[in-house]
Amino acid sequence: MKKSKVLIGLILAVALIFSFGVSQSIAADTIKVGIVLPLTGKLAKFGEIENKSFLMALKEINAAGGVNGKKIELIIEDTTGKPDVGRSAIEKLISLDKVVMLGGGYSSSVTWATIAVAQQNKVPFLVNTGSADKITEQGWEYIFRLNPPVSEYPGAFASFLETIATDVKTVAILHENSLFGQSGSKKFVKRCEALGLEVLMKEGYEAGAIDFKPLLIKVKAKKADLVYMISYIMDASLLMRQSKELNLNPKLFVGGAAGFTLPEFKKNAAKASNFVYSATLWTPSVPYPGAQAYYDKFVEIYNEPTEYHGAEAYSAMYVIADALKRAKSLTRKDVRNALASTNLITAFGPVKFISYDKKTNQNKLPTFLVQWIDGNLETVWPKNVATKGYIYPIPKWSKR
Amino acid sequence: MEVFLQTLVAGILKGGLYGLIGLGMSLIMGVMGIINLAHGQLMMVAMYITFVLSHYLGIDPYLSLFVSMPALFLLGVVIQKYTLNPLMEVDSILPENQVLMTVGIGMVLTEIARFIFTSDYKSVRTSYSDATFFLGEISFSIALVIAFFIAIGFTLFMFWFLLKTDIGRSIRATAQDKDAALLMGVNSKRITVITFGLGSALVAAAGTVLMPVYYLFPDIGGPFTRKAFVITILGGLGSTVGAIFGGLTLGLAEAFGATYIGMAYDDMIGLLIFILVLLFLPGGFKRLTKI
Amino acid sequence: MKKFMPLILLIILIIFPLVYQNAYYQHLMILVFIWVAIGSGWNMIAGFTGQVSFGDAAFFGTGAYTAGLLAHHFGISAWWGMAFGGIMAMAVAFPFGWICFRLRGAYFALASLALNEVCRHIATIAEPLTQGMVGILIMPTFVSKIPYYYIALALAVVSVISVQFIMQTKWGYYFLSIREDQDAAESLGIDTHRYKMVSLNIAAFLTGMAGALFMNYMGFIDPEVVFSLHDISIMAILVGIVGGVGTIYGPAVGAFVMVAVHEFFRTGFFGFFKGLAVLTGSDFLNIAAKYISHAHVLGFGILVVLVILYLPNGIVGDWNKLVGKLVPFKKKEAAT
Amino acid sequence: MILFEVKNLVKHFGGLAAVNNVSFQVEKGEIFGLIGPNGSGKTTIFNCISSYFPVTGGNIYFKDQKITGMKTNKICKIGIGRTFQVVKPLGRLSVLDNVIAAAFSKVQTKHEARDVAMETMEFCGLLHRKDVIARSLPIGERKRLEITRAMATRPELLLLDETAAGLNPTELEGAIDLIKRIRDKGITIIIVEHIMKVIMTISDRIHAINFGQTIAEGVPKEVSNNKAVIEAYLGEDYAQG
Repeated sequence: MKKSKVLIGLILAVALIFSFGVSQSIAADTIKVGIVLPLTGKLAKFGEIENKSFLMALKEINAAGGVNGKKIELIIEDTTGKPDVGRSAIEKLISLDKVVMLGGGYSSSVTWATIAVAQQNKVPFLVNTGSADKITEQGWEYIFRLNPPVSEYPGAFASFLETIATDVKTVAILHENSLFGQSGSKKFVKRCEALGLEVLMKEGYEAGAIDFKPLLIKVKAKKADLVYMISYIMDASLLMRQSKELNLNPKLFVGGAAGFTLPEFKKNAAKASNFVYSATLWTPSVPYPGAQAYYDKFVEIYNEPTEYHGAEAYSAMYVIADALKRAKSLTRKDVRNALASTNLITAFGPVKFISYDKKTNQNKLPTFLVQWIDGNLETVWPKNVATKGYIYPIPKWSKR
Repeated sequence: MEVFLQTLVAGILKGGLYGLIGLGMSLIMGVMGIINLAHGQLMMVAMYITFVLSHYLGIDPYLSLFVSMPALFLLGVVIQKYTLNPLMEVDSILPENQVLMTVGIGMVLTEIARFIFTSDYKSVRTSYSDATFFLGEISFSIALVIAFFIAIGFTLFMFWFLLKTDIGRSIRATAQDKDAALLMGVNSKRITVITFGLGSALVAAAGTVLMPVYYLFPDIGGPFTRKAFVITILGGLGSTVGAIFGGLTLGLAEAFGATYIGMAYDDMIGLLIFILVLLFLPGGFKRLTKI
Repeated sequence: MKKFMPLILLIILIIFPLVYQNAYYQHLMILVFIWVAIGSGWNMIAGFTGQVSFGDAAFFGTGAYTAGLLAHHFGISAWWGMAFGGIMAMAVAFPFGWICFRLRGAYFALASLALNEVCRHIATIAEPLTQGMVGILIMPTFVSKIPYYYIALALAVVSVISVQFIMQTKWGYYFLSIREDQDAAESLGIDTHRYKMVSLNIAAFLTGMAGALFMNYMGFIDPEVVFSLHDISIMAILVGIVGGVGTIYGPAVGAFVMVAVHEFFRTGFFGFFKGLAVLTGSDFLNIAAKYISHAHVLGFGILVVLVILYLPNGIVGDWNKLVGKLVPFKKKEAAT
Repeated sequence: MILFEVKNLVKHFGGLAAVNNVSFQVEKGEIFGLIGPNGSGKTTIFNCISSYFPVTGGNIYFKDQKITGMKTNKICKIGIGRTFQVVKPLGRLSVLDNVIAAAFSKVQTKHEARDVAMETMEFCGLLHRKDVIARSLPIGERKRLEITRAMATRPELLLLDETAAGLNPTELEGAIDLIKRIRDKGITIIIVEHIMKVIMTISDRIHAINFGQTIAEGVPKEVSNNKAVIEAYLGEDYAQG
């Protein structure tokens, strides 16, 4: 008796789920696009910025008449920042919501896990943030990427090293043990080798450490000219603060994107953030039409600052709309073909999916080098877009 | 040499703080025989209290000890009284129900924090946050030095408290033998409630003094819970002196491990020490010191 | 009736994907089946043998990585991982159990938690072997969900049946004796250390197989996914206790409930509230929908607290108690 | 024939000697009583025999084989069964399952184990309670379950630890009867008991200890008249008077 009741309960519950599923289809005459983002969990902060940017762009597009008279409907699913949950979300979007294309992804690991499903089901997926190189190295024809891969992040910085900071000979690389940190640091080692720099140490750490001093003492003892760090906001702040405490004085402190360009970094590292360089993909001051406008509008609507993730999402929405507009029909295949022939200028830069090296359907964009100068994040390299002159070498802590 | 000394200093300063974190756990484990897997989360709550006081009312973190500790004491009392004690009467197959309950409580606390404060990082900036002084070439973070001495102070206070006060003696009696303590007229339920409160207050102190040098987000508790139980096992259940030695050992092991093996092994070193101690020195340092 | 219920349910589950061809629900059911296997394993060591493990992810991850690494390094089909994954998980469980079963109760729980974390760190740091946090991606063998569905169903059925079978044998009696009283068990001639090992290894094998299947199905793993303390180890415990500690069908019920609850919260009850908000145009409902989806882990936490307080033996174990409390609901259920 | 022997057994807890140099021999087929006031070390001797903790000194022999330090479960396997003073039923299992678990120590299949269990329960008079959950049994039957379980392991030597304590007069009669019937099956018994009536009526020989040391040994009559024993139990005044 006992077991049978359990089983009846089970069956009823199954029935309940289906009834929910069915009641869910409240579709009108819209074009459905699925977006996966981390809206809860550890990455929610950036997921939220992207979410808002997507919605902002969507509103603009639909207000301007949508796509060939039809409105776009975004179905945004939460991945909680976890690949397996992301996979559940993408399955739902593809088979339940029957979206015509996909976007978002945010972190590399979630993106990585979800694009495989998209490719297998032949649903076009526009990646806008996931930066692991291999995402576009699989030869998957349904996967497109708007942002440059992590190996190209320090592009501008490399040219800075070649032309300005020529006396930098030795490098210490510190990175968090995340996908971004581990793959970014490996690529940077290769780049250093190509530039003829000696890598004295490369060490990972588990995000969330209280005390980086043991690590920094080693850097100090090895007297590296350049300290290159791939860290998230708070680790980045602690690294800089403790470098100051230890009186660690390399010629250059450089962050490999991630946490070093965010306002929180400045707030937390305070004085220790001054003169720190960072590679970045985008700042409001980049020379693309609409970049500054996007930033201003975002601040106006949401009353909070945005950053490059938001610009990526905002531009991705325009790329999506553009592809849908040009697609011969609203089938996944035609949308894919339309996406492949994209040639659009967005707030994040020109978008054109090309193949080079091992990569396919990859948008190639220049990167920038920024520096915190007296509390402002200034673009300092390449020279033609610089908002302020670079300060090199970084002054010693004792002389500030 | 500089590397060695600086590592030593880093290890000792961090170790003092760890000792304070472990002290509360040690009391709770000693008296109730359960592992409190919400320990780090309680610390997180205290850190948010400190953050709120500092951010909205401009109260110095060290002053907010006077708020965060009583608040966490109350929270601990409520948790023990309304969620853990009732379990003593619930019949269940798993004896570890109380431990599982603390896991649930930890999740609830974390998520409530996320609800209120979102996942954003928060921190408290003070004038002394990154102030340092130098002895020779070796740098000392002032905030960590203060934290270290506060930790030592609390340890000494707890030592005195357990040895000399009635409640302290009851706690020790309960820790040694619950049934015997009951026979001698100790109200063991009341003692468990007080102990959980004290343990929470102590970890609140740790969280508060850490705030000026660290940062805060809802998921911060987990790693500290892990550190706390490693320290407790190292030091021996219910042992105040053991907790401080356990904390120092872990702090030093982590620091030297980070310097001479690699920062990535930071956490693993602690866990390996933990397993080794469980196996080869069950009872921890308490067995060596007998206090 | 009672005797045939599992059989009827099995038949329903077998025809389900043929009748209802929706990849999303098939996906959810596959997750349920994987959790049935993990839950059964956990229930073996914790529910039946009384040794609560907080480190199931260690076995799950080992299984998953075995499958992934075979495919990644040797180009062997990851399906071999189904066999080797279980064995490798046992290879982790064996020395661990041998050393740590000297510890009793809560100490063993702590040690298993430590094992979980150590495994995760190793997988993160040993980049040349495991790719670190970059993770391992393999292309799933099948596009359709149906093969996975049946493989996962088979794994779930095998787990439940093997647990049921084992519990009828000498081993089963010995496990229960150890759970009830270790001293008494020893005095009855039971080598408690050895049989705890047996139980742990069975659990590890089932969990490892589930891990290997997860790798094959998901196509992607990284250390934080498969060695996750919260998402695997604690979830395994939840599946066990929500369903019913020390019951044969408990993990099956628990797996179903937990996956359903998880998905309910994640999607805001499948967009139910959002849909309502759109239909009624109510801002309040919109905000409520947002909060509900944000509160899914909170919901989990509260569920744990409530289950431990009021249903300490889970849905199956405390079924009569549960029904007693919900009498009006029960009548309605009978009517439908 | 000597079945079992304890030689110079010593057990210290911390600095305290709980058992100090106790020696005795048990003949096959006899009921051997072990008496002494509270805390005199009787249960400690049992725990040393079944190896719940290591002995500090001395040796234990069973069938001329040294069993000192052998694992507890092994000791059961070679044929020494025991009961606990504080009963340890497998609480959530039925009486039948309790006994089946024990029966598995000598047989392998469930079928055989069940047969052994049923047989043993019948012998011990617990068959009518077979489907009851063990922890809901009253104390008298719990004590009986202890014996039944020990018997199901098919021992040659049975250690009974205060099996009569807490029983009412009828149950007491039953217990005495059961112990005798077990002896009649050819099983040697060492019994620790507080109730003099029980031990005096059923024991063939009695060994008395106090403060962990032997004070007397002999047939019941001798021991009950022994001055040291009376002193130990009733105090010095009584002995002199």
